[in-house]
Amino acid sequence: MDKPFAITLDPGSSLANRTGSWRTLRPEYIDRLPPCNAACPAGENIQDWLFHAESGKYEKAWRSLVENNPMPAIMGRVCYHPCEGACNREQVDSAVGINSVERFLGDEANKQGWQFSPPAAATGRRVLVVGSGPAGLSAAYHLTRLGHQAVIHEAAPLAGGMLRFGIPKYRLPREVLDAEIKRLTDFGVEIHLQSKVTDVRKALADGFDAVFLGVGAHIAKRAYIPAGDACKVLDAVAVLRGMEGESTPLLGRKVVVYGGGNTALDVARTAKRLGAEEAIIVYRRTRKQMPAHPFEVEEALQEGISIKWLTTIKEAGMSEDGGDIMVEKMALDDKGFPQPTGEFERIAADSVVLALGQDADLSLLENVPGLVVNKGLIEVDAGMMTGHPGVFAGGDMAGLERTVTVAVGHGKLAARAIDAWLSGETWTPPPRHELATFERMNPWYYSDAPKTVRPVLDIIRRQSTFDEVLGGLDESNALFEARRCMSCGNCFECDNCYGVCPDNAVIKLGPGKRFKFNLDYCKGCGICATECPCGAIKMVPEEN
Amino acid sequence: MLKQIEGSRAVAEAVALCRPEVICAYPISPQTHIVEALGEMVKDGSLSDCEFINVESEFAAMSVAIGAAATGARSYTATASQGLLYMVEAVYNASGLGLPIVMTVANRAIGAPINIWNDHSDALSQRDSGWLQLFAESNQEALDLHIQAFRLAEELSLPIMVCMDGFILTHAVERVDMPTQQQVDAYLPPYAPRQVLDPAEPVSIGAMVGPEAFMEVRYLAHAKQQEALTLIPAYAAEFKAVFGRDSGGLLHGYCTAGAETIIIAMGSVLGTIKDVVDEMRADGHQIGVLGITCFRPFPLAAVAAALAHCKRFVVLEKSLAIGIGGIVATNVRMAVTGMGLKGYTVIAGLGGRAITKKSLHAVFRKAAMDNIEPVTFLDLDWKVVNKQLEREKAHRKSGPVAEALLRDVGVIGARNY
Amino acid sequence: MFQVRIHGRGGQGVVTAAEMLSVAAFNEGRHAQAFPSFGSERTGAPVVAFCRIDDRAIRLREPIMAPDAIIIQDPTLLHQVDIFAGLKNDGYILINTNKSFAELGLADLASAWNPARLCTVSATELALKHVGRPVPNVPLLGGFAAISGVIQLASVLKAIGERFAGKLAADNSAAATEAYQIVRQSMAADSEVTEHA
Amino acid sequence: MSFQPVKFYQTGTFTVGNRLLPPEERSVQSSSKRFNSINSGHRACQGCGEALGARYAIDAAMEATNGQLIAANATCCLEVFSTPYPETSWQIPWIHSLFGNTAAVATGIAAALKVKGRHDVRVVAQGGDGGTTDIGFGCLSGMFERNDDVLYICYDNGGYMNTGVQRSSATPAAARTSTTPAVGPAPGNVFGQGKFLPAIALAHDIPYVATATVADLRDLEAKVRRAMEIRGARYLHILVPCPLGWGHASHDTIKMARLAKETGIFPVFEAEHGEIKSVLAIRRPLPVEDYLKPQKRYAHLFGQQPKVGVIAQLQAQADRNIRKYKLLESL
Repeated sequence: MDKPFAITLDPGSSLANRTGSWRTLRPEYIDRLPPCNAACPAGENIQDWLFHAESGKYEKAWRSLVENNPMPAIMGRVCYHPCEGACNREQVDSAVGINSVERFLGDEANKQGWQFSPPAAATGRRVLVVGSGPAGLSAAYHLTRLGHQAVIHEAAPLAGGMLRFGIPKYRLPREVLDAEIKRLTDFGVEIHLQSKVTDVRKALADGFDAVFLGVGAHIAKRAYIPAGDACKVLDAVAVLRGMEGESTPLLGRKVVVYGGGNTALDVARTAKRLGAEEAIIVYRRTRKQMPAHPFEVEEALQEGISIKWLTTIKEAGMSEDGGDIMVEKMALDDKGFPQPTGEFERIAADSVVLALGQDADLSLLENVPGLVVNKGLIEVDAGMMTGHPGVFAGGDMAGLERTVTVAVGHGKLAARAIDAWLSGETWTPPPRHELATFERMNPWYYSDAPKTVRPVLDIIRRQSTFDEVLGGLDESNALFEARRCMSCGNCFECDNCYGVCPDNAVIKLGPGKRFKFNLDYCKGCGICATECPCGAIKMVPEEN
Repeated sequence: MLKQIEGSRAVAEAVALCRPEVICAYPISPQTHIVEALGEMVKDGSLSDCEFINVESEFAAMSVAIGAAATGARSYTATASQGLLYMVEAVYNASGLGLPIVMTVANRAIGAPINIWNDHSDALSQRDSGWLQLFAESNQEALDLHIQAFRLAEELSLPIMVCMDGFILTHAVERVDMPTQQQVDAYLPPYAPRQVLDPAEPVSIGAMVGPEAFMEVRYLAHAKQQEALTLIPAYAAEFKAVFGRDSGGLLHGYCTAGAETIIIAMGSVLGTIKDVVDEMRADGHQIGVLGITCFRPFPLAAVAAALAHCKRFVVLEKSLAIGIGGIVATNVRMAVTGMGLKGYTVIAGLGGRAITKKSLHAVFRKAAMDNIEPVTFLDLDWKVVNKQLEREKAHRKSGPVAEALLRDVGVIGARNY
Repeated sequence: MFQVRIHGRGGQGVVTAAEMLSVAAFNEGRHAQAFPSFGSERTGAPVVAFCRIDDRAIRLREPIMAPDAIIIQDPTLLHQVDIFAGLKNDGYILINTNKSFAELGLADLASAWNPARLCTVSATELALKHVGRPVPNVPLLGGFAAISGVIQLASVLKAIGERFAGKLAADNSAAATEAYQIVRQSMAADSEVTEHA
Repeated sequence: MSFQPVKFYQTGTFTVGNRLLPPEERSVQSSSKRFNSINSGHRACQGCGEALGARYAIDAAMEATNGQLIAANATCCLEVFSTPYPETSWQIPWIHSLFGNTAAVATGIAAALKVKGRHDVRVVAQGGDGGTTDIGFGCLSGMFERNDDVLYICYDNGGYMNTGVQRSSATPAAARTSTTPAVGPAPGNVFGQGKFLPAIALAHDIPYVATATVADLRDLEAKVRRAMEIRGARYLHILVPCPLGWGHASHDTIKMARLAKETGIFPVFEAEHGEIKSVLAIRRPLPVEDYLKPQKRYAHLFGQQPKVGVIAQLQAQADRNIRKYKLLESL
């Protein structure tokens, strides 16, 4: 139309006015390290696999998961999930049930028969992996992905190491263990059972380009307890391993377990399931000081295990009528150390099981030059390499933090280091983003959704059978749980920045492509940064 | 068709013939009969495709008209006096935005003191508002001017006030020739707006214009009104062709040929003046009349030409620019600058004071002998005025003026006979 | 030009009367101008309306100060306002009353004018009789046609027909017609009186 | 209603978009095809709440009317920063007439559209709190009373910000403005009866009255959508914080609106034919201090010796809202 001069204007013509020149602060999209990822000993990218799980893409989620950890079904049961301890959601309502979702994905993979994506092109390099525990399996898996031939030698008749011989069925059903090991062998991991490696140097000589040691720690620590014949004294390792043999160990009607770690609890709970009327744990410190995980202590107590804190065993089965032990009460001194009180007591006991920790069997390492052993542990560098070039180690034999997850992490780390070493480089860990702390978040945008409680097996069956105690999530509540993730520190395309910009200065790039700022018009008000739920936008000063 | 009807009714019927689409009504004397009549026509369906809106103030009336006109609807309203002043902000806005609204102003005095009777103070207060202003001499001309006004306004994209004397015309029942719908349709094409609010072609109307362009906007409004000076006579000529009547135009001369004295005035008083002039001519006076129909734009050249051969002019006006004198006179004087004419201003009929032949005879005869003040107040009661002036000299607290004067003249004195 | 001034009170149809008078004249092909005394008078207050009748276009806009006829719709106004002001020497007066000028105490005053042009008619009673409402204005128009002869009764009746519909028109016509006859008769009577004097 | 929590616990209903939502449940603002009715390049302050509120509301109205929309705009910040010659930010047919007549101008537009049979084209009028609650109130009330087919949107930032932060009848008690400075024995704005226009609109019994804030986008959009389903006079009152006038950081604009709602200072509700149908319940109840402290216009309450009395009065006002509108329970 032939418009009147000046008072009537063409639509949208203000685009000619570049208000970006007003800006003194510039918004930038950043990625921060989610606390769950940071806390995972196995270095899982938890947020990433939850992201896929949120939209019901379980296989995609599982594949993301197994890039770092080949055993989700096992992890989802036996991991003590430090990720959940670090989860920012704890400060909104309760931590995301990461472990339960992981288990759901693992079980789903077994149900659907998903296989690993094919490995990289074969390099022709062969790596000897000693031991088929979590560290060994993990190392072998990652080496295989990288195109190397991983060959596991396992002394025992069955693969799995402590997964099989240390963890009771009621926590890790064997069909789950077997399924995930089978997937690994299907993937190309060689496992030679009942073939104990006795000499590492020899092995290196027979055409292996590198070695990873993951023999674990199977030798029970002993403590001197004067004992008579009336009372059996056994060790936890033997008892738990015995559970995998043809005949289960004979512990009698009254069982005393000595120690305060998870193993002590495993034994006590096993004893109960074997039919013991009484299973008593004797521990010289307080409940607070127990190394065992509180939730396991709780479960044990539920199952009727009794625990004597601040108590030591003085002697076993020495009295005339036998079948008992003598214990002494302890008291904490001002430094918090237990001191004898001189108060004694006798407790009926058919057997005493010592669960005082384990040592690694390092006999196969004799006369390997450069290799340093310190307090029963092999010293390794940041890449898990021992003092002897090409010999790497991980798992219980290489550290005091002895959990399945740590072992899996060692295996992965070692595999990457071995890969680098094989190509004449030294492995350096990738740079880490700054941590996505809760203060950087805007939790308003997350609606309230408390953690889903996993079903727990009823108490009677827990005391009598080895059925799995903790149930899994079904699809609906696994999805629910996954969607509780707040995606700390990383854009999840909620469109907030795009929506809240008063100057339409945010460009939406489409699904999966995130956003970018239109600096021609962004005035730098910072609303986008303040209103970003997960703290993925940072305001930085404009250089002049 | 000839009809003997009230002026308000005549205007209402003429407006209806122009097919208005939005009419805003707010009551104020003496305009009320016009919108009452239109409201009735819309309600009984005789005026269809028209929204009649009872608004809550004159300010709203003009604002509704602005919105409607900007959306391409032919819009009309009517007001007077205080009502016009109350809508002033919107009055300026309508012309500033170039919206062709037609508004009847039933001329009435402005208070205080409150006064419902006729004079031209209300319309003339808006002489610089950017609106065109046409003044009707009779009811016939009033209704004719409305028909021309819609066409002019829409052609120029400028609003127009059609001014008619309150009561004297609005309430007078006399003969008018009411055109037919066919005639009006032949003369007045449908409204084709220069700018319109339409989702199909979005524009922003009413931008903030700074120093860099404001003067240009204002000049263009001025240029538009200059353009109107040629359009108005042209449309009046076309009107005559269609309706067979002389109506509108810029000026109407009467007995100006060979006149030494020319009386200049606007509106209905011209009739009385013409009767007086006839009688004075009969007595041998060389006197004539110049009626100004178009006050805005002010036809400077036409006025100068009309006065080219006289010796003196007398502007008789129903308005007072307090502190200087006449408003119309000031405009006329600008037109005759340098022509060496004697000019007199006669302020008459303020607040409905009757303008009688008797008084006009007297003042015109004196003027013809150059025997009046440059600014003369017709039929002013000097006795009362002087009394009040003395009173005010005498006492600081002399009290309210209007009430004092009424006491002095006696209430009956406020009557018209 | 013939100029009429009508006096009455707000609500008595004074303005309507002036308007209908102008319409009657218009119906005779003449020019007429009717207008009220521009005021804000309310019901009951004294009201004045005017009507000019001429054979050529009327330009004059001043109030009527020297009327040719005065119609008084309400005798109670007689002593309140200067009601006969400006009436021409040969002017007409028509008053709505059942009394005579003498009875109204206007004898002296009436002597200033031609007695043949002074008349009273009880218009309110006629209105009540025919229309059923005390509206004297229409019958008075019939009376005015009779006394002045400025307009024909037919024109008045036509104006009534244009103003009112159906029965109301008929009733008002009847009232106007009877008023017309009454005035005619009394005028005839007066002329006899003068002849035999 | 579609802004009721959908079962996406990660972001629930609170973010602008959500990749997990079905398209029909997504907000207008999350769409890359949104209208941007008020375009980039406008001259609003950094972090302007009014610019945000206007785009939220008008985009939603455009969506609801398939782009068949005409807007009348009162004189206000929005008008000045959006249409300085030679540029306009508006992408829709838009007219600015005066400060106090916007409702009437909109009535005129609606009347013209009705006469021309354009029932598909709808009309919105918009203005600031001054142009709505003060100088434009007469025309607005007239529009309500006649029930003209107009949606009037008031962007309430509690003062005449355009002219330099003077007091309006919507300025909250105790707030500092240029005409209610923080000096003397009773600093800041008076504690009057208040003039809460939504309540006055309710008294007109018009078909639809609602309040909203720029902190609850989905709620705001749903209300615009609802309003556009209705014919007749409708009123939407949107709280739009003003960094300049309130004296808060430019990045806290939305946060301020959220705090106003969560403290009960500003009740968010929806009413039809004079009857309140629903309220947006307070989600995380907070004391008014949390809202007042970040704003310089209340700084005088938190000096050496905090004005506990005044703060208590403001808390009482918030508590009254919470009781009156049942803000702790969703209807």
